[in-house]
Amino acid sequence: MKPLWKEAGLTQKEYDLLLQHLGREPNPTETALYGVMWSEHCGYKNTRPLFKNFPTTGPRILQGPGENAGIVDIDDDQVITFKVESHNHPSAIAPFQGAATGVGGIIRDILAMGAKPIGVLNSLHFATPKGKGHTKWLISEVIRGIGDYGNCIGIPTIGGEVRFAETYRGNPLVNAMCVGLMNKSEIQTASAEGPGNSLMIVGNLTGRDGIGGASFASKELDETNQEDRGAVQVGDPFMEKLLIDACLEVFAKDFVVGVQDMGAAGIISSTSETASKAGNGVEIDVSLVPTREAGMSPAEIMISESQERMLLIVKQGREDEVNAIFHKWDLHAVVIGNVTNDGFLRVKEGDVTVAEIPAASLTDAPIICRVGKVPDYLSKTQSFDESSVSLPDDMNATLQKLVSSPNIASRRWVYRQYDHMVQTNTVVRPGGNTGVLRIKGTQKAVTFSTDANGRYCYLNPKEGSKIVIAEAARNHIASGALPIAVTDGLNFGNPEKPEIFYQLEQSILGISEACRVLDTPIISGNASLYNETPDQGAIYPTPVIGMAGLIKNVEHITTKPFKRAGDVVFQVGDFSNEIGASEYLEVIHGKISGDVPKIELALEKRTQDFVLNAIQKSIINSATDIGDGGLAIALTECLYETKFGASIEIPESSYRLDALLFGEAQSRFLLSVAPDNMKTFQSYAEQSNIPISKLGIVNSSGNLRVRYQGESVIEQDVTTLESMNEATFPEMMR
Amino acid sequence: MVAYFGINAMKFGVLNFPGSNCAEDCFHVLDKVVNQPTRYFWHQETNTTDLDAIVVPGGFSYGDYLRPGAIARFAPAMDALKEFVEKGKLVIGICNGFQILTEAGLLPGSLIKNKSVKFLCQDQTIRVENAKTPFTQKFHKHELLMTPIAHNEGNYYIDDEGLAELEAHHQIIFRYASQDGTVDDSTNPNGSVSNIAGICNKSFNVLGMMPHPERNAESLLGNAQGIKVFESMILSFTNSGN
Amino acid sequence: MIKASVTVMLKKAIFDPQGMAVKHGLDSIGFKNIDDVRVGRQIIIQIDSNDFGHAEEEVKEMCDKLLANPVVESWSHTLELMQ
Amino acid sequence: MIKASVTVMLKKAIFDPQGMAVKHGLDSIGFKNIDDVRVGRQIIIQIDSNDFGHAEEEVKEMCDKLLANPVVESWSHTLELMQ
Ligand SMILES: Nc1ncnc2c1ncn2[C@@H]1O[C@H](COP(=O)(O)OP(=O)(O)O)[C@@H](O)[C@H]1O
Ligand SMILES: [Mg+2]
Repeated sequence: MKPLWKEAGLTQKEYDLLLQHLGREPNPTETALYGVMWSEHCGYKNTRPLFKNFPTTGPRILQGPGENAGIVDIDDDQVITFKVESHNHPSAIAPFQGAATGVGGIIRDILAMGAKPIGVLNSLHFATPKGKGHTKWLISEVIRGIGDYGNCIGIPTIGGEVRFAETYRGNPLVNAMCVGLMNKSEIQTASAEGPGNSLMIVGNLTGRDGIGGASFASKELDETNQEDRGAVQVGDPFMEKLLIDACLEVFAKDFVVGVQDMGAAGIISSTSETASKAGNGVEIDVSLVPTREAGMSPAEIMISESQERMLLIVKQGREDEVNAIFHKWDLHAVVIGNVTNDGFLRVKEGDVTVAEIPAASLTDAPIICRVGKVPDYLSKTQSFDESSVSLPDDMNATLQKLVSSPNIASRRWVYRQYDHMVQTNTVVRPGGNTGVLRIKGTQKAVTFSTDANGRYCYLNPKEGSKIVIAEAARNHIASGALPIAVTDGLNFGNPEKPEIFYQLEQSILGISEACRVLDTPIISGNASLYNETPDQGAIYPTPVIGMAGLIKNVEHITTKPFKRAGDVVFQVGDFSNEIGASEYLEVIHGKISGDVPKIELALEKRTQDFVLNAIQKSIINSATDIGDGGLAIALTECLYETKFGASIEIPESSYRLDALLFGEAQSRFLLSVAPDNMKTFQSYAEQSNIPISKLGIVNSSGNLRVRYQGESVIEQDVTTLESMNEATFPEMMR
Repeated sequence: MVAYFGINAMKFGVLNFPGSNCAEDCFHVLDKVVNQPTRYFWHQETNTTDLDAIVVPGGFSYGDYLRPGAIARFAPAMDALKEFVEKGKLVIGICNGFQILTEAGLLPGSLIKNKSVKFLCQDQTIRVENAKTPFTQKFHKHELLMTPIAHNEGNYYIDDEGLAELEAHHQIIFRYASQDGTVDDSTNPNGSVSNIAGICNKSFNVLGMMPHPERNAESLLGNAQGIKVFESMILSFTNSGN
Repeated sequence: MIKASVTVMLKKAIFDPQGMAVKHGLDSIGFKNIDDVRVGRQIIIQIDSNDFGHAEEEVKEMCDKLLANPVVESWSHTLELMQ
Repeated sequence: MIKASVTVMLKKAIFDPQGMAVKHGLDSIGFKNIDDVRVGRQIIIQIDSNDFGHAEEEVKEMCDKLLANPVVESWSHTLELMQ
């Protein structure tokens, strides 16, 4: 028989360390508590050493990683707080419930900061559905789950992404991000201050559901996990809505000194984290915890992941007042223990002590230092010869195919299932460059996005990751916002494999460098490792980047669609001859290969500053970045939902035509400018030393015409392109 | 009657159930956009004497568990609301509010699952069918407005007899339409009988509608056409000599 | 303890979008011989009582008041003793 | 024609928030003696066949493939002949 500590997922080395911490043998309850707290999901054993690279400070950053979410100053005494979180494994086996509880979980992190949640986003990665099978069901259930939770709770889903690649067939990615808004004075911390203060549990009853969720997330998915059913729970958005309303009402009083949501590993994790943060201890009596079922063991109560619960650390003597407020919302708030000054986490069942552990040892999981190894596939993909790819005969057909390909097609089918307008702040809805929320009572707006590009990061973990950050920032710039901070969701395979660890390490280095240059510090994040299946191996390395931006004056909000016939269309940035790693290469030529386009971060930053300044000078009528599918796709996107057309002439060059049309050269934007402002714009570009090209004119023809070297290369009716773009999802999901 | 900014203003109550997540949005429009004195009317409350009109907002009262509006209708505030209606005062139910009013029997018919079986959130053109009500007098007949919808159960059902009665009494207030004003199956987003988006009771002091006029009451959010619903209510209050 | 099983369905005359969606789903995975599908709710209630007569009345009242909307739904129920 | 009645419920070990809310609702309108409520789906399928053995198999397949998610839900069914 396996020793208990092995059952609990600990290694021999970890067990030895545990013995040192305790100075004795642990009892079974203690072993179980260490097991969950030292799992990858709670302990970040593999990733913590790498996080040192992240830039996490800046003049606007009031809180970096380490709290439930980071905090960014947005002036006028207001702050925003946000974080991304994964729920990949639960969503793989119970997509509706898994996705719903993923949304619920990240909302509680934001609530725990003291903020009112004002928006949610999501980043979803699937394989394309084949026929009527499992994948189609999975996609529709995940989306229904996200919608169901967000809609019911009344937080708008203002953005996100859905990306497709075969690599996610057995292991889809479901990441959710939540954003909150509050005044500086309202910030809460996850800290158990003040010995004698009470620990109160609020919200749902504690049940056996979700036991072992944290360690479940730290395993590869295989057949036997299908039995890990306890790890799946049903979300209760109504309860969470009450929890938000009640908590915000309590926070407004001066009763609470610390708050922590109960996510992975429930009570044990929230109590030990708050205790060790404050350098205090806690004593909990499990018999006081309101449970849903009889006969739960102390360990079960401590590690249960029942949803919609929070831990409040309440000033001694204020417990009744706190309870009265919760009662008004049909909830209870129950004292389950108190803060002590001896640094121990002591669990009692009535009078009997069942566990006694130094609190700090639980939250300080032993770090594992690994060494990476360059994966073999890279030498093959990097030596890919672009000249072996022949030019398509018909660029019109190529454009049509791209417009309707799953990664480029309209996502309306998805976001119309999400209430994206509740709270009446959504100025730019899903489908734009970013989700834009006005802030009532001010002139300000904030912008949010999630971005990932698994294929780029697979083909070049470091440079690909830089591009994901740069691309995210471009979306904010195009919206008229200054990018201010980042949250990262690291979705990777099994880090115990050196090739995977290499991807992880390189990706983090790339992210760090890009965030440093673009001045977008990392304020929070999440890591989901072990995204592998026995059949398919590891997923693409997929860092998901959640970004926030700030618009000081709502008049600067800028959107994609062309606004007026006669406006002049400009490309900011240079063309290149690259087609490697592009959407075009995959969709049209069936090749996932080559290197990612070159990115020069200093140029990127200068280009972004230039575009934002031009927008703030009010001389830009529309703006978008040039990304997946290149210039041609960007042009189509500026024409959708308008009655306009455009007549475009691509400047002479020595580059391949497919690279000019569909290549993904970096650091580019597509803008339209009123004729009256053209001179100002051009001279401003010259002053700033930023390359721009005048591409053509917006007209009212309803056609997209592109010419190169005197010849028509694209001539398309916009209505046709738009209906193809809109048809893909409804057809795929029918 | 309350004096507000020097004029006689209409005092609004926004009925707040647990889970009514559009209550704040309605409050914002009433308080900040049309500048009327406004307060929340808590589901446990029963005193409406200070109120001139009540908004039953959208959202998911009691999570919409079981059936939208099913549990909400038993709240103490609902008895008070019925008396309020009997006194002839104005009540508007938006989205979940509409569902609650039908469950409570204050409006005929019922709202069932959308034809598509999916939640639907989008801009939607609606056509004003009756511009002579206290809720629509600032519109003209057949005026088109682009008003967001966001619902799972917005498919209005009433039997043929009930429909004939609604028609006979001009109780159909809004219908789903296309941008050029066509009203037919192709412009019906959710399967509602006769494209119905909003109806009144026989005495025209209770309106229920699925679209959200509070979401298009400010031009920054798209358009401000929805504001006329609230302005109509205020106008009718002023005209009634208050 | 009595277990009441209440089934609430949309009235026959009313088009059932959920039923339609399930029928379509079944059809698309190869079940072609299906004439009609209707989807309703099943509510299982444990009543702390052993008096069937009383339970029967209570369940009727629950259905009329809360569990079903008589405008669009009909309901049926069964009672059984639990151990 | 065979009528299949399928009941899909959340598994016993899984918390059912809907059932909880209905229990509260019933409580608030005066039904105090209720121990537990669970809410599930009832799916009524008309199968164009008179072969019970075959229908039985089909229904099982429908449940496993489409009507229930075995990770969180369990199902039961009855068949009866329709006239
Ligand atoms: N990839 C990452 N980048 C930056 N910060 C991270 C990352 N992963 C985790 N963190 C930070 O580590 C802390 C613990 O994360 P997590 O366990 O996910 O928090 P919670 O339990 O609140 O959900 C948080 O402050 C989080 O922001
Ligand atoms: Mg947390």
